[in-house]
Amino acid sequence: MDLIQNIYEMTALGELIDAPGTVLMLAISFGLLYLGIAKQYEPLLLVPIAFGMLLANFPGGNMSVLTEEQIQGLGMLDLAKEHGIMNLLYYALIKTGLLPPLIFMGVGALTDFGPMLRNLRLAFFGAAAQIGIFTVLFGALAVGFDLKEAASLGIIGGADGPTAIYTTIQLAPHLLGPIAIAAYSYMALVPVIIPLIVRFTMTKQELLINMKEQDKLFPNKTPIRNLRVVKILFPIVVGTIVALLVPSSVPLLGMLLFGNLIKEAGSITERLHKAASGSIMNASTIFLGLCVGATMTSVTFLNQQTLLIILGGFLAFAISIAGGIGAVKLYNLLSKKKINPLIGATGLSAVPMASRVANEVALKHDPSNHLLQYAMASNISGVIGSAVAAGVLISFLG
Amino acid sequence: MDLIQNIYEMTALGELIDAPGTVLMLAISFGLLYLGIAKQYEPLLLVPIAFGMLLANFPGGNMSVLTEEQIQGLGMLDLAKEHGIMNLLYYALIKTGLLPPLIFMGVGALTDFGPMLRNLRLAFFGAAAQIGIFTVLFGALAVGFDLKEAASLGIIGGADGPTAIYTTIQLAPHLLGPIAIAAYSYMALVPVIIPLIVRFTMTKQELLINMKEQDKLFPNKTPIRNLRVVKILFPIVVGTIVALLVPSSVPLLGMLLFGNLIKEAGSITERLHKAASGSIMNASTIFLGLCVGATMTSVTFLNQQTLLIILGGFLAFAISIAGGIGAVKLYNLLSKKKINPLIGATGLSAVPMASRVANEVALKHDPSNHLLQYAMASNISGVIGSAVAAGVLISFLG
Amino acid sequence: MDLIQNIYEMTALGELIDAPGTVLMLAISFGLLYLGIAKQYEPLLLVPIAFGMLLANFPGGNMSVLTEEQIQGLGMLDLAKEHGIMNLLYYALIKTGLLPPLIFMGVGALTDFGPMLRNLRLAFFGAAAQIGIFTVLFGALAVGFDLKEAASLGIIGGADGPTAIYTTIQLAPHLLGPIAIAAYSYMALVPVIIPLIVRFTMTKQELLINMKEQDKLFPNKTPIRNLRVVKILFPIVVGTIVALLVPSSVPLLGMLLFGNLIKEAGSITERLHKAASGSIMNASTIFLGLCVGATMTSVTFLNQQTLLIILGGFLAFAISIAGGIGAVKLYNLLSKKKINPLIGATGLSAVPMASRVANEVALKHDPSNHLLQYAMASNISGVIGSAVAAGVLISFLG
Amino acid sequence: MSDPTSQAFVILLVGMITIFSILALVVISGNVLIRLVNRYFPATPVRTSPVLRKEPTFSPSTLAAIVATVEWVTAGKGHITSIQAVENNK
Amino acid sequence: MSDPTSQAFVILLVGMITIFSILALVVISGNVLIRLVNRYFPATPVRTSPVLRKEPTFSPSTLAAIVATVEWVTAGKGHITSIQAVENNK
Amino acid sequence: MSDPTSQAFVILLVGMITIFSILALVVISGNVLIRLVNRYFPATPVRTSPVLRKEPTFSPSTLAAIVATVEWVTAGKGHITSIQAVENNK
Ligand code: NA
Ligand code: NA
Ligand code: NA
Repeated sequence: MDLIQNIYEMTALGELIDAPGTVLMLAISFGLLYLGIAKQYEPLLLVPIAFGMLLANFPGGNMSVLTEEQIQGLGMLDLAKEHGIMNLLYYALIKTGLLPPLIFMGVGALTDFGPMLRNLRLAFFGAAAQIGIFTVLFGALAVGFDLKEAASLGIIGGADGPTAIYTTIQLAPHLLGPIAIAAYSYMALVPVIIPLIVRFTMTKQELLINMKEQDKLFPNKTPIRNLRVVKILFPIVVGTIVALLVPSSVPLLGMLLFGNLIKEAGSITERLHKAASGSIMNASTIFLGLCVGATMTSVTFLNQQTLLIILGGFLAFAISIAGGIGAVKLYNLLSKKKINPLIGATGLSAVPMASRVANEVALKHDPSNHLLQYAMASNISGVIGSAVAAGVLISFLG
Repeated sequence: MDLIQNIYEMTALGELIDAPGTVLMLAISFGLLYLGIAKQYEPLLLVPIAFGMLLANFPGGNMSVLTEEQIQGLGMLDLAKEHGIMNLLYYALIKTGLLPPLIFMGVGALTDFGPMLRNLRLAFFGAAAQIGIFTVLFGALAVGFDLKEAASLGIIGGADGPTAIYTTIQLAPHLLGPIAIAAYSYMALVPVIIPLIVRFTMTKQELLINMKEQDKLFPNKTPIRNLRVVKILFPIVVGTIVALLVPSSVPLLGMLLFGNLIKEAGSITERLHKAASGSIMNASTIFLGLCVGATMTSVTFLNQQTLLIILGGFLAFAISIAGGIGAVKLYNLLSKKKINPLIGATGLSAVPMASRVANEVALKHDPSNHLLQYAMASNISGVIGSAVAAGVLISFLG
Repeated sequence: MDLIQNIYEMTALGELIDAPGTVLMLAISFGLLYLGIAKQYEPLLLVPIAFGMLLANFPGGNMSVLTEEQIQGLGMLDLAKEHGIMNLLYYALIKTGLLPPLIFMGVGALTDFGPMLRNLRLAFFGAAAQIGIFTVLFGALAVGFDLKEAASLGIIGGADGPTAIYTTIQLAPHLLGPIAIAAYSYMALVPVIIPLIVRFTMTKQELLINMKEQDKLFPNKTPIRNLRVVKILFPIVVGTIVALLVPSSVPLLGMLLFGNLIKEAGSITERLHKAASGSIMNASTIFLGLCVGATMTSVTFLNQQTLLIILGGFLAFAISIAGGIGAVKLYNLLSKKKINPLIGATGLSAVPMASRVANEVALKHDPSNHLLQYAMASNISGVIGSAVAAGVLISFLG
Repeated sequence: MSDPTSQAFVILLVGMITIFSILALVVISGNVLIRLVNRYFPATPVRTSPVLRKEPTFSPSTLAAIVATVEWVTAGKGHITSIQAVENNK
Repeated sequence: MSDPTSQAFVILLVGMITIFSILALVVISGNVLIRLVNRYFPATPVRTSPVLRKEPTFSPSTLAAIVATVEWVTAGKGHITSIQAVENNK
Repeated sequence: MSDPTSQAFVILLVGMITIFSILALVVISGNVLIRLVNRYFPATPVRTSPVLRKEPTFSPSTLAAIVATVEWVTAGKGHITSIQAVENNK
């Protein structure tokens, strides 16, 4: 009898029976694994998040992330000893805000600003498509979130994973799990969301606007005679502007532009580029995913807030896309040279998926209307846009 | 005169004369380097361990790991300042229990569960071959180890380096050096130990049992129609079972199965797989090896306990192998379809060396008796077996 | 009005106006980026240093490294929360002295001791060419540096980046920025400095000394029959000697020799070699560069000390080169077999640039006088020489 | 609670029972898994890519066109702008 | 300072104004940059290496000779002794 | 102990003596090493693998058979199950 008691106490069965929510959490993590692996929704993040969630929801495993109140006063060594490696990784790498900037360095090292430089004007629409971030603020306040939580919810509308996570760590770390999942899920759902919003906001005529023909009708772009030099100077110049005007976005944008600089500097910094876009970024992605997943236990996840975040996140996405489309329509009212409003839709970011989807939508209406390279311009600028938005939010509320 | 005094004080010569044991430690580290490089005994671990030992045994170098009592109360920064980078690495990465799970993630990312899935039944013998872990407990208690130390000694019989190190960190960190060396040395000596035990426990007739012929005589395995899907679901299912029943083994097995999942998920998580099996695992191996080596100074290493650990480790290995063989013999008594007891011998793990050796032994007696793929089944399941054993030990004694 | 006030407070414009030195710092970082990218002066270090400097000089970005007094008492988590990720990285990786040894491990993993082993005698001149380190001490004391600062300044004459940084971290961390920049800049300027010193110290006749002909005239070298075994044993033997005599140089030289050992051990430790020379080294270089750059704000950098360090660093380089040349001249007085004094000039290290330059200079005077392989011998030994010098300085003053 | 030796005996029993139970469960659930997969996801014969299923939004030909365009835009740099580039570049 | 909703309104205004300003500056400075580069660094037609300019101390032929010698000395190991090896090994 | 300048003088002396001694020892021990290796491990003429000596347990042909079998079992995935795979996969 004693022996069986011993065995039973060692297992997590007792805890499972006490906390039936855990079973639901397991089901959710299985669902996320299905979405990540079978449906290929942002698998690089959703698979680690889902597995981290799976591991975290067996209490005896010591693999769930505790709140700052629960670990208060512990140094790193004691933290690991008492609460295991997930808390060590979370508090050393995530809570300190380290990994999102490191991942942004990798994103920068993989980003080609070429399409944006070739159609710089379109970058402007990366601003309009951040409107969802701020409008959702009001709704979130109305349903009971406080301002910091509302801002973290709104940033989902920036359609940029590391930015959303970085902002949430600074403003409302207790919501990290649902916000990360909403952000990555909706980014993966961009092939569904953009066509949906487009159907309600764009006319057939607008969908047929052909960017290349407009370029031929109104040729006014400055040709770039030495793209390599421009690409090297661009991150330095942008870095200086951003650092001057929104210093609080520097940890994100500064690292993005540094990553881009060591890419564009070419073979002389190839070693650094390899580390930034390879080992550092990949390891950071693993640890970020596992730790974000490990923050979600039934206590922290199974509540009304999570549902509201899922709903609010969708609204933020939808409003951002509509905002981008609206801005192009406004421009078209004032200009002879027309722009396809799909270029505005891609301004929310979700690079490069949004551009592909916009291109796809355009081709459906006119098989010769390839606007991918134009879409990439506003698409990439949307990354800068939401990082600036994050900087503003953190600067006001952090 | 003063100048010479100055020079003399700077060198480690004085300390060498005061502590003649150091010379012996140098000799041991040279010996380990010889085994690692010339004899190729687990060089990936033994070379860093030996070099860490070499560096640690010159007191002025500040490269030896101190006990927790000696560093008590120091934060990471002060620890590095006062006691050097080896203590920083040891207390940040090893003592926190971080590196063994990270290495296990890499092991999982390199493990193919295919052979085990094709002969699932044989996985059962990975359980029997853990018996050495627990039987050595009694002997260790008898010669004066306390229960935690005895458990750390016993886990050597699990024939799995990261598992042994993880368990020892949790239960008896002061024995980390000798236990790690014993574990890796005996794993390297598997080509000697398995034939030795086989000679005393198996008959010629048993050695000639041909698994493929038995398979033809008694065909009853379910064919696998979609190996890829099974391989993706397997780590998730196993992870859930283990987490439910032995949560304390989750840091090890959870990471192993996560590593395996990102391998089997294919190209969509290729970046994560590359990091887990490449940069993270390799860097972890370097730091683990150097730090384990740096724990061994003449004071901590040159004593009777070390000799008893070397002896007890061998016994644990031997009993585990014999246990696996015995379990197969028992099975053969009850079943018409016979299994070659070498399949039991490989259950202790030491993947994939043990399987190769078992195959080699079988081929010596019958050049057509290729049983490698069968041996791999129990061999891989032995990794799970010893990680579960570690979980039980930590749960009871940790 | 309020809105504009809000925006203005968020920007760094106010701070810029208050601290006009910041504008100069931006100009300096642009200059360093120009040197690093366009002029290819040590781009792997200068580009991250310059970008780190750029990011650090916008106060609101929280990206500049603070002094130990300013962060006193904070643990890692609070440090990151209050002072951002650069301070976290700096205090966790740089201030603890961790990264220079890790980079040295990578340097060792990329170093081939072959040329040195083939001309071991020439290694001796790697000692003479460290004289600049110590002679500059006196000048530095004379202009007002204290002894620790003077030693950090002097070590620039060792012409080895990680060694200079490691020593400065231990002795005078407040001077880290200018010393790192001076060290890497002068290493990049070796193609200018060596010919300059050679012009003032060597005769035409000396420049024409042909090493290969001397080898034919006085053949006395022991042939190496098994280079592979020698190369494996060499780092072990040298490690033992150094650890015994200058234990304080072990963190640097021990890691260098460990890196070399896992290179020479061949395929059995290939995984470790890959990590040491790849992901670990490259990531360390990025973080070292960014953090060193982030230590330089107008307050810490724009002062007389920086100018004196720039000047003193040049003197240290020049004296080291002249010392190496002088030692060869002295040798030539006593020996029939002559050595080209350029071999002495390369003893300061700056591997392998110095060797290439020396070879270039020799070829200019005699197009058949290829002395590259001879130069590499003293060149590599100069790395050991300056690391030993660092050990002596730290042992006396640390 | 008790003397070390009897505690060791309890550990021996609990340990071996647990290991056998876990591996038994692994064997059983593995077999169930194989049968379920055999029934519901039988072999998909010709398949070069290891990925389970493609995002259905893009037809292969369109995808090829997009990839080609992207390569042209980025002057053949291969990886385009973000993590997701990996997805369709295989 | 004020109630959350009006604070949210300020954030909305400041946020969108800032984003528009920053991206406007990015567009403007990008265009200025392109014009400046077009004027002062016009295209360098034939160029295989992505590096801006080579260290002028070495003539290409000498460089080739050095590299060949180094490879001979190091028995074709490729990377020679230090970080700098990368510079001339491209 | 003493004024900085005279301390600097001691450091100069100790430093240069130490560096010379160390490098002298490196030169001497290196030469001894070369002679010892020449005597006890003279050149092993034809050798493509950089590894000193193979684990003697496996004959090369058997090894090839094993490797082939493993590759077959794992459907040519190359790396098999663990770190040790590297050893014989070179
Ligand atoms: Na965005
Ligand atoms: Na085992
Ligand atoms: Na030097």
